[in-house]
This record gives sequence, C-alpha cells and structure tokens, in this order.
Amino acid sequence: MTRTPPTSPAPSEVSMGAALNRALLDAAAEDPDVVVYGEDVGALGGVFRVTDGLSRELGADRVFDSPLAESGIIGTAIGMAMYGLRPVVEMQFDAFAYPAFEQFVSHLAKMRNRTRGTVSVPVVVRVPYGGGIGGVEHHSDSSEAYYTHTPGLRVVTPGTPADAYSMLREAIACDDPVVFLEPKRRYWSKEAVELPVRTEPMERSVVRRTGSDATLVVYGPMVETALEAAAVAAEEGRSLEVVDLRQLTPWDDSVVTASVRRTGRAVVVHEASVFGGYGAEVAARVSERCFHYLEAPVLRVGGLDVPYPPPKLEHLHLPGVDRILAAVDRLQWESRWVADADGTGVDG
Amino acid sequence: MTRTPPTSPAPSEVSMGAALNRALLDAAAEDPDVVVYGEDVGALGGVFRVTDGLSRELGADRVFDSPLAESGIIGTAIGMAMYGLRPVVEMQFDAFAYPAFEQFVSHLAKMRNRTRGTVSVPVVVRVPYGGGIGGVEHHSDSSEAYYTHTPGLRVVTPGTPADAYSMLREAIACDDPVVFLEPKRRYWSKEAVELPVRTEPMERSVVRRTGSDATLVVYGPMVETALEAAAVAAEEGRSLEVVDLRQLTPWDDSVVTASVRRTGRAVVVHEASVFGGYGAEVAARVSERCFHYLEAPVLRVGGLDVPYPPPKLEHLHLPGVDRILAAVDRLQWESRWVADADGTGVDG
Amino acid sequence: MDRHGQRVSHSFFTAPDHTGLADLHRAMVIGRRFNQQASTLARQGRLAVYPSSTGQEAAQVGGVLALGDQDWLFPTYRDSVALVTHGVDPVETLTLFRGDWHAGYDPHRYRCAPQCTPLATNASHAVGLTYAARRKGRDVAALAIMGDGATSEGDAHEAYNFAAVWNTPVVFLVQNNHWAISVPLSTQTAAPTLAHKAVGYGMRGYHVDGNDAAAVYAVVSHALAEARSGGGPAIVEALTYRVDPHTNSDAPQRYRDDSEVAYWRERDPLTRMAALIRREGVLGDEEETERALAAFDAEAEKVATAVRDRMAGEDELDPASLFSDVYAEVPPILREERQELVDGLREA
Amino acid sequence: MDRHGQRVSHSFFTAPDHTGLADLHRAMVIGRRFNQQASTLARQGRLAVYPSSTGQEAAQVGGVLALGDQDWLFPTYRDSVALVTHGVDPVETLTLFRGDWHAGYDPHRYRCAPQCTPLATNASHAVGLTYAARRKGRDVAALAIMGDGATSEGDAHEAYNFAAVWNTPVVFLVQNNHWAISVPLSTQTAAPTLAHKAVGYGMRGYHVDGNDAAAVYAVVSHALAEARSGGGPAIVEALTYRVDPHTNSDAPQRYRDDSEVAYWRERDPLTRMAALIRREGVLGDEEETERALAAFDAEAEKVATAVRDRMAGEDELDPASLFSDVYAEVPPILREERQELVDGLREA
Ligand SMILES: Cc1ncc(C[n+]2csc(CCOP(=O)(O)OP(=O)(O)O)c2C)c(N)n1
Ligand SMILES: Cc1ncc(C[n+]2csc(CCOP(=O)(O)OP(=O)(O)O)c2C)c(N)n1
Ligand SMILES: [Mg+2]
Ligand SMILES: [Mg+2]
Repeated sequence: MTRTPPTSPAPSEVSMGAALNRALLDAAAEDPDVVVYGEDVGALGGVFRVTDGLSRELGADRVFDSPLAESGIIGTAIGMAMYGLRPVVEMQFDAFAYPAFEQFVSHLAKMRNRTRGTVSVPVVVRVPYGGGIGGVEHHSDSSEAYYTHTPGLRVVTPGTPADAYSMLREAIACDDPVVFLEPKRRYWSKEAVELPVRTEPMERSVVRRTGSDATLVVYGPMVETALEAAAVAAEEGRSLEVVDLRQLTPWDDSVVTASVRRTGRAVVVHEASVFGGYGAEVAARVSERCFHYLEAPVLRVGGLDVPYPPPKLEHLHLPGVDRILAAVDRLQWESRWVADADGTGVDG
Repeated sequence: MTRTPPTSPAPSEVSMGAALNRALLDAAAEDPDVVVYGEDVGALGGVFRVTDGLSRELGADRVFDSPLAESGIIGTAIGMAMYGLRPVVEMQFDAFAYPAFEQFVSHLAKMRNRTRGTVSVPVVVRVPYGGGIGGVEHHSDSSEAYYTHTPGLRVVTPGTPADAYSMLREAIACDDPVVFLEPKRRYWSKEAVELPVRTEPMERSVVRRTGSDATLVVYGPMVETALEAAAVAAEEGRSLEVVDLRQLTPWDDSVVTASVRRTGRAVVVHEASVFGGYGAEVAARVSERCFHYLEAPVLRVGGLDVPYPPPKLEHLHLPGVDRILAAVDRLQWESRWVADADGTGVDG
Repeated sequence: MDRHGQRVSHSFFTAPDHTGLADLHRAMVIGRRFNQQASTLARQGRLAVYPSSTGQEAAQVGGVLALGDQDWLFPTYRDSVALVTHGVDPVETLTLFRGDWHAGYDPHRYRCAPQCTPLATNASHAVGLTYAARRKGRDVAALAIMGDGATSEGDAHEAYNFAAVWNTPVVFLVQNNHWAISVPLSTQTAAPTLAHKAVGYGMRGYHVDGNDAAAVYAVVSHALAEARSGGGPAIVEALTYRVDPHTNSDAPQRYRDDSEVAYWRERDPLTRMAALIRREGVLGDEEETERALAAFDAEAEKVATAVRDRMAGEDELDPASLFSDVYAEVPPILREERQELVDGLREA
Repeated sequence: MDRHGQRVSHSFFTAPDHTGLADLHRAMVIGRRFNQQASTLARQGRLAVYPSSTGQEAAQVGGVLALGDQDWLFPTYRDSVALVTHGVDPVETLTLFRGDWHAGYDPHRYRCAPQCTPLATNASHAVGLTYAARRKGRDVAALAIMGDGATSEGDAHEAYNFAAVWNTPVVFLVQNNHWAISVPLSTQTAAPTLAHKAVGYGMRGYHVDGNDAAAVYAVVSHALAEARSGGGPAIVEALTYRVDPHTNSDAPQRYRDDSEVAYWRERDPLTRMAALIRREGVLGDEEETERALAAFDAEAEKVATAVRDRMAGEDELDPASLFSDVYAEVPPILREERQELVDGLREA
C-alpha cells in the first residue's frame, strides 16, 4: 500500500486513525460550521482515539460529548444540518448505531427527497465497523448492507490512510448525508503519505493493483487483505486485479465491470455475512452486466451466515488470504468445467 | 390462485386478512402461552383488522394494546419468550419497526446463539409490509433485506391466503424468532380454501405455476403479480414458471435452482428497491449455482433506487405485469445475443 | 377560561390582550374550517388520507401564535391547522395527504419542518436546529409538537434529554388528545400527567387546558420566553380531545363511546372562545362583535373555497422528478433508472 | 451508615440483621477479589477485556442479595460481581470476556439473563419476563441493572414505561458511578438525581448511597417487596463510583482527576462495612470478628485461585459449534457452510 512518488522526499508513515484525525482537524479549521460530537469523542478522544486532541485544538464547543443516545445524536445532527451546520458524529461501534436506525432510514436518507431538495442534511456519521480486533459481542458487526439498501444515504469506506483522509474531507464537504464506515481493524495500518492529500473522488472505484486473470472486488478492511492475497497469487503465477470500491452507494459499477470484462472472473470479498450482504449486489450486477464475458461464476467470500463469533473464533468467520485464494482456485480454470456445461451439473 | 379440489364441496373464499385472523385465533385457542399485543391490536382489531375480534374472543389479557413504543414491544416480547410465552406482536407498518431495529438485530436474532441454545425466543413479529395501498410516506416500505441479512432471524412471507394461515400457524409454533412479513396490499386477496389448512412447510419454496421458458422468482405481494404476468405470457406463447420463495431466511435455494436449471432463464421480482435488495442474493446465488445452465443473465425487477414515492407515483415504482414481461423479453431469446458473446458488448 | 368561556385569572401567566384573543379566535375559525374542508376532500377521495384535528384547534393555534418571527415549528401529521396558522400555504400543507409529494412546502421559507409521521422523531431535530441557531448567534426557539401516544417512544425521551442537557430553547407541546388511534392514555402512562415527565429531565413541565387557546398561548409564550432566556426547555401538556376519527379511515366506534365525544364537544374550544369574546366585548359592542365574527367565518370560507378550487384539477406530476432529489446530484445509477423509466413510459 | 461505617437509622427501610450484614460483607470481599483477579487476567491478555466494578461492590451485592429465590437478574457487562453473588459460576461469568463464547452460562439455571452490552436494552426483557411469570401464576420479580449513562437511551425510557403501565415487579437498579466511560453525569442529565426520572412514569424513585451495602440491600428489598405486592416497579439510583478504568483498555487520566478517585477510595464500601462490623460486633467479639473476616478473605482467595486455575488452560473450541445454535435446527445453508469450513480446516 505504498504510494511514495519516486522523486519527492519520502513522506512519513501515517496510520489510518491519524489520517482521519487530521481530516477532522483540517475540515473544522477550514469551515466553522463543522462540529464533531458523539460518545467519548471529547476529552477521551474517542475509544479509538480518532478524535484525539480535537477538543483541545478546536474548543469544547466544536468537539464535545453528548448524552449517551444514538438516535438523539443522529436526530440532533439532522436538526443542526437543517440550520446550516455540518455535524460529524460518531457511533462508537457498528452495532451501537442500530438504536438510531429509524433516524437513518426515515429521516437522514429521506429529508432531501421529502422536501423536493429544499432541505439538505450534510451530516457525516462515522461508524467504526467490522471485526478483527478481538472484540466481544456487538463490537464487530459489518453493517454496511443495512445502509447501502437505503436510497438517499451515501455510504463510503476507505481502505487506505490516504483515502481515509481524502474521503473524510470530501464526505464533510458533501451535501448528502454520508455514512462513513471506518474499518476499525485498519486504524493502525500505515502508509507513507503527505497530508493533506487528495485522492480520487470518493464515488469512483479504484484499481489498487492491476491483473489479468481475475478481479478481486473489495472495500474497507478487505483492501489490505486482497492485496496480500494478490501478492501471494502472483508468486504462484496468477495475476489478480484488485478493485477497491470506496463508495458503496450510490455505486458506479463502471470500473468493476470494465475490469471483469477484461479478466473474465471475479471474487467479491467482504467481512459481513455473505447472505444478503453487499457482495450479493456486486455479484448480481456483475453477473448481469458481464454475462458474456464471464468464464466462471462470480464467487463471494465473506463472513459465515451466523451471528458474529466470539473473539477466539472470529478468524474462522473473517475472510483471509487462504479463503480468498481458495475461491480463486474455484474459478473454473480447467477446461473440463466448460466442457461440462451440457447440463449434467458440475455445480449440482 | 384457486386450489379447489374437484370432488369436495367448494370451500368458501377467504381473504388473506381473514386467514391471518383465523390463524391467530386457532393458535391462541390451542396454546395458552400465545399472547398477541402491539399498537391498536385490541379493541380496534389492528389498523388492517387482522386482529379483529380476537380481544373479545380470547380475552383482553391475551390480546391487548401496549404502550406506543416498538423497541419496548420487541424487548418485552423477548422477555416473555424467555419465560415460556409465545408472543405474537405487531409492528403497525414496516417503517415503524425501525425504532426496534437494535432489539431485532442485537437480541432477537442472537439470543439463542449467545446462550448456546439454552434460551430460545419464539417471538413472532408480524409486519405489514410493502406498497400498493396509496399510503403516504413511511407506510409502504419493503424492509425485508434488513432482516434477511441478519442471521438468527427467520423471515417468511406468504403470497396466498392458505399460506398466510398455514405459515402463521407454523411461525407461532416455531422455536425461532420469526419476522412474519404480511404483504399488506394482499390482505383483501381471496382464495377458495377450507380453514384450517396445512400447506407445504414454510421453509420450502413452492412452484406456483410450472413453465419451461423462464422462471419468475417471487414472494409476498409479487406472487399474485407474477401469476398474472405468467398468464399474459402464456397467451403470447411463452411458458413461465413461477416460484414462490415463502421463507426468505434461512433460504433453501434448491427449488429455485432446480427450476432455473430447467428453464435456463430467471427474473427475480420484488417491490423493494433493487439495489442491495433481497433479489440481489437470489440473483447472485442463482447466477453462481446455475452458471452453466443460464441462457441469459438473471434479471431483477423491483422498486426504483429512490425513497418510496408518494401515492400518486407509486405505480411507477412497483413492478407490474408490464415491467416483468419487459424483463422477460430482455432474456436474450434471439440467437444474435449469443453470437455477440465475443466481447464486443451487448450489455456495454 | 372555564368551560363556559368565563375568564379565570392566573397570577403567573400573562393572558393575551384583546387583539391577541381575536387573533386566536380567527385562526381557530380558519383552522376548523380547514379541517372540515380537508376531511371532505378525504371523503371524496381527493386526499389519500386526512388526520383531522377538529377539537384541537386551540392547542395548535395557541402554540403557534406564541412563536416569534425567527422561531421554527416541528409539527406532526395531526398539525395541519398549526401549519396554516403558521403561514404555510394551505394547499402546500395538503400536498402530503393528497399524495402528490411528501412535504409540499419549503421548510426554510416557512420555518416549518416537514410534517412528521414517525412518532416523536422530529423532536430531536428541533433540538439540533435550535442548537445550531445559537451557535450561529441567532435567537431561534422552536415548538415541537407531539401526541400523548408519542411520548411513549424512546425518541421523545432522547429529545427531551438532549434539550435539557444542552439547554436549547425548545418547547415540547404535547397535545394530549386522550387517544393514540384506539389506545387510551391509561395505556401510555401510569403518571398523573404527561407534564410530570419534565421532572426526570430537570426541566419545567406545564399542564394546561388545551381547549383554551388563551391559556395555551399564555403558557407556551411563557415557556418560550423562559427557554429563550436560558431557562431551559419545557414540556407543555395541553389537555384536549380528538373529536373526529384518527383519520378518515378510522373506526372510532370500535374503541370509544359517543358520550365521551359529546362531553368534549361541550368543551369545544371555538364555542368557548366565542363566548368569552362576546361576554367581554373583545371585538367591540354586540354588533361589532357579530360583524367581526361573521368576517372570520367569511375569511375561513374563502380559505376553504380557495383550497377546493386550487385542488380541483390534477397536478401534472413528472415521473423524472422521482430521481431528482435523492442526492444533491443525480448519480449514474439513477440516471440509468430514469432513462429506463422514461423510455418505458414512452413505449407504453 | 455514614462514610465511616457508623450506623445511621432510618425509620422507613429495614436494615439487615447481623447475618444479613455478614452476608453482604462476605459477598463484597469475594466480589472485590474477583474483580482484581479478572483484571489481572485481562492485563495478562488472558481475557479479551474486563470491565471492573471495583468500588461498586456494595451496589451490586446489596441489590442481588435482596432478590428472592425465584427472582431474575438482568445484568450488564459491568456486573460480574452481581453474577458471582447471584451464584453464577465465576468461570462461566468470564466466558464472555475470555472470548470463548458470548454468554457462558445457562440463564435459566441461574435465573440470570446474559450480561448485556447494548445499553439499556435488556431492561425491557426484564419487564417481559416478569409479565410472563405473572401470567403463569409465578411470583417472580426482577432486578434490572443499568448505568447512569444508559439512562439516556430511549430503551431505558421504554422499559420504565412498560413496567409502570403493566405494573410488573421490576426494580431498575441504576448504578450511578458518575461516569459513562469518559462522560460525566452532568452530560447525561440536567435532573437533580436519576431517581427523579421515576416521577415521569408514575413510579417510585429511590436515591441511595450505593457504597453502603446495607442501605442498598434495604432499599432494594423494600422496592422489591412493594413491586411484588402490586405496588409497581421502581427506580433505585445507587450513588457509587467506578474506581478502576472503564475497562482495562481505558485511559482515565484523559478525563478525570486522581483526586476524584482518591475521594471515593476513602468511601470504599468494603472498608465502611468492615468498620461497622467491627464497631457493632456483628460477627461476635473482636477475636471472632477478625477470625470471621479472615475467613472471608480466605474464601475470596479460594475463589480467585479456582478461577485462575480453571482458566489456566485453553478450552478446545469446536469450529462446528458456530453453526449449531443459530436456529433451533441447522438449516441447509448452514449445513453447507459448516461442511465447507470443516473441509477447509481439514485441508489446512
Ligand atoms: C414510530 C411509529 N410507530 C407507529 C406509528 C403509527 N401511528 C400513527 S399515528 C399513531 C397514534 C399516535 O398517537 P398520538 O401520539 O397520541 O397522536 P395523535 O394521533 O393522537 O395526534 C400511531 C400508532 C407511527 N406513525 N410511528
Ligand atoms: C447502545 C450502546 N451505545 C454505546 C455503547 C458503548 N458503551 C459501552 S459502555 C458505555 C458507557 C456506559 O456508561 P454507563 O451506562 O454509565 O455504565 P458504566 O460503564 O459506567 O457501568 C458506552 C458508551 C453500548 N455498549 N451500547
Ligand atoms: Mg393522541
Ligand atoms: Mg456509569
């Protein structure tokens, strides 16, 4: 995940957490309408320290703790946005955003539409999501599918520190409500990058590694994992392309479909349970739009269809390099698969 | 949707609403642990009259109104189920279940798993869902995808009065928590059936009409619509098979995959917005499992990816016979489609 | 005022002067006529639904007229009379119920949030909005209206609490009309009054005769003044009664006695205010009074006629408008769907 | 008891007798030791996390010992000492924090719901459970514990209200330990006390010194007795203090002063109770007293040692168990996933 330009002096390593922190600081410094609040985001700096020092730097009237009530947090943020502020609020963990679900679906997503565009609600909801940190129950949900099926919300998730910075700045500047999903296990992932940085616009998917044999479609925490898998595959002589989706809704599928039309094969990877997960949309869309280009069915690798497991078993739930490569292996590389297409049932 | 056996005396016509009402009555009469509560389910008999007369028949201690708070309703139902009752609660409309989302996801779905099977929570949550009744905002959501992506919940939806009766009885007897989605626009749909009736087990998908050219995969409110479409198609010489899914999670795809392997083509239809909808799972799974049998990509027909429209525009959002048949027409019936499979892009 | 319109004095609150009383009465007369007109339109099927507030005019008018020039109103579906009193175009008020769109007016223009259906959910918006206004140095208070039933929702609690902790100038006007559809107040609370709820938030609670417009006006004015000067938010419980059915499709005979309605009709807010006006010569001598009262009636009739006339035709609704305000810009996926829809309509 | 362990009399509540005082102290001593042991295990990385309740033993022990034989406990993550006092196997109590599974015990066996992390969400379960028990003719009350922060959640409100309206025998024990992670009480409420909240629900509210086990015991016993005999539920606010960090990964120096901790250490519940016991000769003469106190210490040490020993090894966790309790029966989709997982593990 190194993007050091060869000529300039090497920029320093920045973690995703630090990049997000800096993005909040810079956004608030530039725009007095930006306020940051939630549970423990003030003095403590957030349980993941993403808001570390902000209250001190920007003042306790700009960065502060609220009563402990998620629906109230989203609701008040909507009201603030109606009067011209740009609130950036934090849900402490993915599962703790559920109490606010009605505010997300019935108000945040719909306010602009309900009012024929006269009221916009530029709220950013930061949600640390996903697993891999050994958290006990309710601390590791991948809740993206709940939001991405809700028209009116913009759902984005960065996979690298540079994107974390750039996309959060964009999200704050954006007039749509943005659910900003932060892959919490990647808060400590580092990248050499000079901040501030501007990466591709967030609505665009990005090819993180080019390849010719198959496309790995990923986002958030799985970007790093997919790049590792692609590196291992390369050693084994298989060339995998890695596409990082970045904005999940509204989704522009053009980068992915172009890639799959080139490679003819695709595996979608995410941490969330496979059934009804975001990968279903990707697989369905890619299967439809690339039908005549596909050499093999689009496969999905993801969480098991069970409640998120306890810490000691989460490694069995989370997709890793092995499971990704196993899926790649199942992409019908041998001609017998195709020969079997007479209906006697290779996948029966 | 007539199932009159030719020899027996013609049974009378029963509406879906009446079938549900009777199922509640019979279940409660048989099992003293069944209690029915929610908003306006008592004296009023529910805003759709599904609980009409039950409070009188069964007593106000068995069928009653609770305080107006959905999270509290689901939460108390969980507690009751922990002590051996079988509560059947009503969420007045789909969108009004959202305040309880945390209880659904973090407790109802997980209680059995969290406790290694020692605590089961046999709660049935009845949710009138979907549109087509000219309801103003928040009264027509199709919220199934939120539940079907949540392991631990059983999500079922009947498409006919007989199924409404039988599946609700099964749901109440089931030891899993069941989200029982009632297609509210079909409350008034009638079928000649003698109650009580026992249809196929709810976890089994059912072929409602056999056909050989393509498979329509539907559930809930779209069962009737798909059968209409198939009838029209038949007149035009096209033979459509209609599969009614019934139980959406956990889903046993065997009936659908067998059908699609036979017909080679499939269209998934639902009212919910297409993006990230339940149809994505069906399309993804069918595309994977029937890859070598498919003559055309699996298509989806569903709601637009916008907030549910106001009454006067909802007809543009909801799939009807025309849109279903238009999709069937796009299933690449002409050989030029196949000939084009060289990569120059018929779907480009 | 007692139930016969006889003035009773109160040392604490300031009663409105003659002009104030006249304004209250005029607005109630218009409001009542508006309720009747809208109910008629609903009966004729020209509105999809209408939740009448006949009997509750005093509470709504008294509350709204207490608002200052910069203040905002956060109403529910029940509060169309409040909107009309607040200055929202009566036809735009009915857009929601007509089914043409959701909110029919520009909230910023009228300082009036969209009428809210998900119970108690816009109360926190009021808290956020007034918070934002204070941050921007503007003296803006808000009146957030909710029903007795809505106070049971978690969102009411969170909004009250945020307001109290943040000390934002919001007055929560609880219209206790004794029923939440078919559910009586006794099912909602075991507290002596809903105003008692204020205690738990450390704010003021007022219990007022909601059929006495002058009293409501006096109490809400007082509460707003207190709130504005830093004295904190307040709950004002206005005791009133919904004389009409919940909406035109309700069946109140199923849950309440006609005698109860009769009891409240005798305490009709318009009759009482008219009695006071006549008794005290608020509008001048007898002749002047009758002339002025007739003028109110005439004005109300004009409002009703205008509504009827302006709603006689059908507004042309542009299908493409479904897509225009989902996001600040129309994203590619919606551009595609729009194209498909428009093409489909052109073919048909 | 004053802060030095001097008895102060109270006419209303009945103080525990000598045996009662001894029991309270013994349980606190064991609880304290358990907290220390668990914290040590967390520091050693043998627990994924541990939220210590050192300083809050009196509140938990006093509350739990007031429960009758059929009564249920609904605890939070903070309340491990309550569990151990209630009789739950200490090692099973730690299963959650060890990361082996979620709830480590059978709730029915111990009449103890799983420790709850989503704040305030199990309070309504307690209401439902006691409601069900009453329906079944059993005399079951419940103690539902929550923190000061949790009272801000909508779910707390709904649970209080359901309990009051249904008149179920639940005592809500609010452990006001002054902090919700880093957020002080003043951010949660503007009310004089949290016990004031009871007023808005028409129930009793008690404010008790939460570091005085005898007082907590007396008040909770009283509240339970009242509730049991139809007097309605109650909120008992126990004023106490979390002396340790929120969990082992917290950084309290970021948000609170050591002097505050010191202040509360001086009011340590164990020290106070020991002083009273010594002063009043609760355990006999001086020698008997010291012997008995030493016996408590020894017993506590034994509990700690047993915990340490029994947790020295690693439990073998069966991957297949992930699938066994998601539904009452393992559905086909999970059978497939289980097979795939097991096959994958065998290969690797
Ligand atoms: C969250 C939510 N749950 C349920 C409903 C359905 N519903 C609409 S109005 C109503 C009754 C509301 O009663 P109340 O708050 O007293 O207001 P009123 O209608 O009497 O003015 C209900 C249950 C809703 N709109 N929102
Ligand atoms: C719904 C929800 N939101 C947020 C959290 C994250 N969280 C865990 S503990 C905690 C503080 C709770 O404070 P309090 O209720 O006072 O209990 P204490 O930890 O002090 O015992 C928070 C915010 C959560 N567990 N659940
Ligand atoms: Mg009401
Ligand atoms: Mg606390």
